Amino acid sequence: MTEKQLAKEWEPKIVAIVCNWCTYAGADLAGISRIQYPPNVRIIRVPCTGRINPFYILRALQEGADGVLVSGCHPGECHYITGNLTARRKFAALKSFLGYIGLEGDRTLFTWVSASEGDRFAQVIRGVTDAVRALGPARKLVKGPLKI
Amino acid sequence: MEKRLIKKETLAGIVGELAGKMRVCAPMKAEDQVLFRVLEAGEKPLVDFANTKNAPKNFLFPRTEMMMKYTRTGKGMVFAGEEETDRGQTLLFGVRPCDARSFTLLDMLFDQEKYRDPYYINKRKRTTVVALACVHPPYTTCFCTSVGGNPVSSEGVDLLLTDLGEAYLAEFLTPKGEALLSAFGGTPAGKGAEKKKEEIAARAAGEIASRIPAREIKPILDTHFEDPFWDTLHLKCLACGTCTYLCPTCHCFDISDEVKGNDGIRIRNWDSCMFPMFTKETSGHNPRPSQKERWRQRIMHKFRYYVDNFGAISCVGCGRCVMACPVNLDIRKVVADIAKL
Amino acid sequence: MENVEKKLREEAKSLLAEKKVDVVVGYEKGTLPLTATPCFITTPEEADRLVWNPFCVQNLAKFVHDLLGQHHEAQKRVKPEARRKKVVGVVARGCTSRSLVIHLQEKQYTKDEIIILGVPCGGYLDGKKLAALAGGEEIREGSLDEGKIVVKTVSGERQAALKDLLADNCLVCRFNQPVIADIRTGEVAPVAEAEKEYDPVTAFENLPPEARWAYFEKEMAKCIRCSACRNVCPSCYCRICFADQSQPRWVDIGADPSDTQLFQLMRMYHMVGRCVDCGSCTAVCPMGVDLRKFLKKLDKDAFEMFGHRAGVSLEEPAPLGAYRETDGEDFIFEPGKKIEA
Amino acid sequence: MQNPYIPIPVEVIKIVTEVDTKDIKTFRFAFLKKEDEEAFRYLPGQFAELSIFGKGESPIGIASSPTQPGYLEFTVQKAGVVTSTLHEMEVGAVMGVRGPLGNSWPIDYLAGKNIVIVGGGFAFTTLRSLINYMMDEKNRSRFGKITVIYGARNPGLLIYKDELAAWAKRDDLSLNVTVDKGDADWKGREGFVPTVCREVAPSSENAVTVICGPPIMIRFTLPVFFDLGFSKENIITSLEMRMKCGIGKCGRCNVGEKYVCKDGPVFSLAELDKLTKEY
Repeated sequence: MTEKQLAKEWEPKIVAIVCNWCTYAGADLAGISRIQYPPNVRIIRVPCTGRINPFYILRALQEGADGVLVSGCHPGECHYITGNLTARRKFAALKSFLGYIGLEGDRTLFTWVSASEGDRFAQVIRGVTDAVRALGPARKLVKGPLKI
Repeated sequence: MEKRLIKKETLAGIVGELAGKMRVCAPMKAEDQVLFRVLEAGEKPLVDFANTKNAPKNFLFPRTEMMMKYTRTGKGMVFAGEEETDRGQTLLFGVRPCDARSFTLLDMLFDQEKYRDPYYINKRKRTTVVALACVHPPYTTCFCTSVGGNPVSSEGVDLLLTDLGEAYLAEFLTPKGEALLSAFGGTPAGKGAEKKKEEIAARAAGEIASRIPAREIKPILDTHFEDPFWDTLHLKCLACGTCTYLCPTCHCFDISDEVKGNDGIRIRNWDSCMFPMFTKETSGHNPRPSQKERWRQRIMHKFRYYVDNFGAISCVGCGRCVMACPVNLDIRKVVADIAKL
Repeated sequence: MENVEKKLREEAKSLLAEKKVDVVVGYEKGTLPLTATPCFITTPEEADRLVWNPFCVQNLAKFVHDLLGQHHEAQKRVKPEARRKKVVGVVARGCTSRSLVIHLQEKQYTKDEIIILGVPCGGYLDGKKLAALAGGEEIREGSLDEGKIVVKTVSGERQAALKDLLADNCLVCRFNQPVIADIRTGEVAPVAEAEKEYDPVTAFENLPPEARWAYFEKEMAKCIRCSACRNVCPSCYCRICFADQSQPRWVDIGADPSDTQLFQLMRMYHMVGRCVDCGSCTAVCPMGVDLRKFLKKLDKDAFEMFGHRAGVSLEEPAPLGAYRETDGEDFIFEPGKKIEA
Repeated sequence: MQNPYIPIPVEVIKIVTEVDTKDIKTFRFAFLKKEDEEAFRYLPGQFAELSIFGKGESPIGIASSPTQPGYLEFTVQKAGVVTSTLHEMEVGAVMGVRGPLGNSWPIDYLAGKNIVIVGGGFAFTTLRSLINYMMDEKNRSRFGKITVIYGARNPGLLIYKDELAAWAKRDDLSLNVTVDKGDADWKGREGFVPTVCREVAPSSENAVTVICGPPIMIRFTLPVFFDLGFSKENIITSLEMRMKCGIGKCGRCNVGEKYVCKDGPVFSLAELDKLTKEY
């Protein structure tokens, strides 16, 4: 297969790390409501965005994710009161730092989706998939084939 | 043994030419450092330099080296093959005599009768060492003469080049060296050249500024395993691996696995006795629990155990660790202090 | 500076004589020209070894943390009634004092376990700039006299003004005096050009993303994973670093560049609001990786995003351990909104 | 050149959970290739690197005896990455074994002597190999009286329970099993291993003791054997150290100039006395 064909058939792989209480429920709602969204997202459920070690995001990129989405409760609505507020700082600094070393901004995305926002969840996934698709396959921080 | 004279200005060109025919590793400028690297065809190596920042052991015992491959099947991972060792001949140009000596020290360990290390030995067999003798010791921190070497030592060398002024005296010491005769060309060297080399050798040895009692401390180490000396020696040590990673004779390694998809490899990476994790057992117990024991291990290994096992000090006196230690924990001073115990 | 050094020795001497401290962590003359090295003084007589000059590079707070951490561990194995307090005296300039503040904020030890011998600081000599002055040759002798550095190498003598050889972080340092001190030993040192602190970061930010990535990739490719940067850093004190953990293994140590990139990225990211820009990591790196280029960005972000300067106030916790409801949200993805890199 | 780093492929054919806490299992492996089985010649006391691809290697003492052909057994406690993965494996899984490595219990030296075997807890594995080796009908006559003292913290932590029961019935072996603390069903002996050694008081006459167990047990057992008149040459033990290569190259397991992996793990106390105290 030529590179061109490969690129044509390429579909973005996106890892979404979402909190149990809001975004995961939001994704559920989107499902129950039969709202269509692209199948490019693999969801990992965590108790709270505050629990996410930023290394998860980097490792996902290293392992070949074309984009990583983190989503939790809207500020002020965290099940653990302030988990997402500390997370917000962590991710703000992380995103800025990754941008600084030259990683494309749309590779790492952060947002809030509440349990009642099934519609918004689908919208976010559509938006994220489009954004990552526009960037093409990830090249930076990606682990190459096993060789010395 | 064939001895030739090679015009000084032609040397870099000869090596550059060889780079088109085989894998040639040589000292090259890299930003503000001099490092060994593989030459592109026609690329001329440095011939006028002190010594490289990194030791050439990297070409026989790389920082990371593949040992074997495997693949995942329904039943688990299965062995898929050894590392392919045949990568053709390598010419290692511009090695200093101290670094060349390190190869003979590494041979003792990796080429032991009972367990021979195929990765090292295969690379060693395929590598021809072309050394540049030190007409003047490159650094004031050099102490090769204290550990059994000298500035024009030919141990571990296949072709030794000594700068006589207008020409290099080229001594083709081994069959591997002699294989380079036609490539290096030159004119037969006479007695005069040999005499000049001897003079240079004597002068260079005399110019070595650092002299340490490295050979004298073995009996002291034999009896001073428990000594208050070790209690404070290590205090400023950062437990980084700079000294061991730059050392031409340090050979400790770790084995680990890496997997991607259905493929996996087993690799070995440099490790360092300076790292806390080096000896930490799964249970959490660590027989060398603090930097004290780790420093003692480093000194004991180089100046006592290696002597016990192989009859040689595992140090070639290149001075890299002296210059690169971030906290100036100077091995020359440590050895001198031990001699006073 | 001479008066500072004299006063420092006197103060250290009396602290040790009066048994107010168990040890004073300071600097002494190194074994190489124009160097100083950390030292541990335990008796009044030894206090005369202490020096204070622009060759004092490393941030000594790291050693304070090590000493007290080990002491706390050892005390756990002692019966409660036999436990004793250890007091560490430390020679601290601005950045060192800020690291001590971070340790105190992060409850690594208490204020009564340290006595801070504050010294004014006009910056330290940058190893790379010094090497450049010497034309890459070994510095065989060196001197500092009236703000002038003179170095002697094999090919002759070269000189430069000290201020032209200071480390980049010192040139823009706003903390020429320690932020906290129990004893102050000197007058205010000249203030550097602090307003230019973030200029190189801004300049880098203005490069195209691909150029930034290329630079990051190039710098990380130099790293040999010796861990000197991590181990010298006063803010890096995790008992087991993520990079050393095996369950889970966060990052491999093999040949793939992404592993080293991730290791460095993550280590640096842990410095958000905790990096005091002491420059130790950059100074100790044996391969000359430009770590500061990246760390300074985190410093800038901590200040611009969260209004935090590392180690300035005992009350204010590190920014990633806190939050404000009004923290910025520009980075939050909204479908249809474009985010710039 | 034979590559000593390449593991031999084996298949898990049997798994026995040894203890109540379920964190110690005995794995039986069969060689996938007949020629590997023939080449794998070992003696009790040797170890091998269990090699799980993708995870790494772990040095484990061989628990089976060379007198039991056709398979290899290893008793493994779940602890690190490799052993945890191994514990999740099922019969039929393929993995690697690299060895045999290290020296062995000094069989020739033991021959013709009375043997006292002292084991504590899970460190009984290579002692079990030795017992089975000596008890084999072809070998039994080569050794004198065999006394075994084996202890664990509680009855649930005793390993090889079936074999212990079988040995108890033999009259050519004196078996003393003890637990630190028994439970309602325990009818055997209670007491620490050093105490039991003192009670059993084996004669030092033409005798060698082979001791393997946790450091604390060894520390308190040694004085008992000194009191019984055992010389340091006749007290033999096995050391443990973190290992990687297993062949004296990677540099971490040395005690003095000796490498535990290559020159050990079996040393007599007399030999250990000559080494630096770093274990």
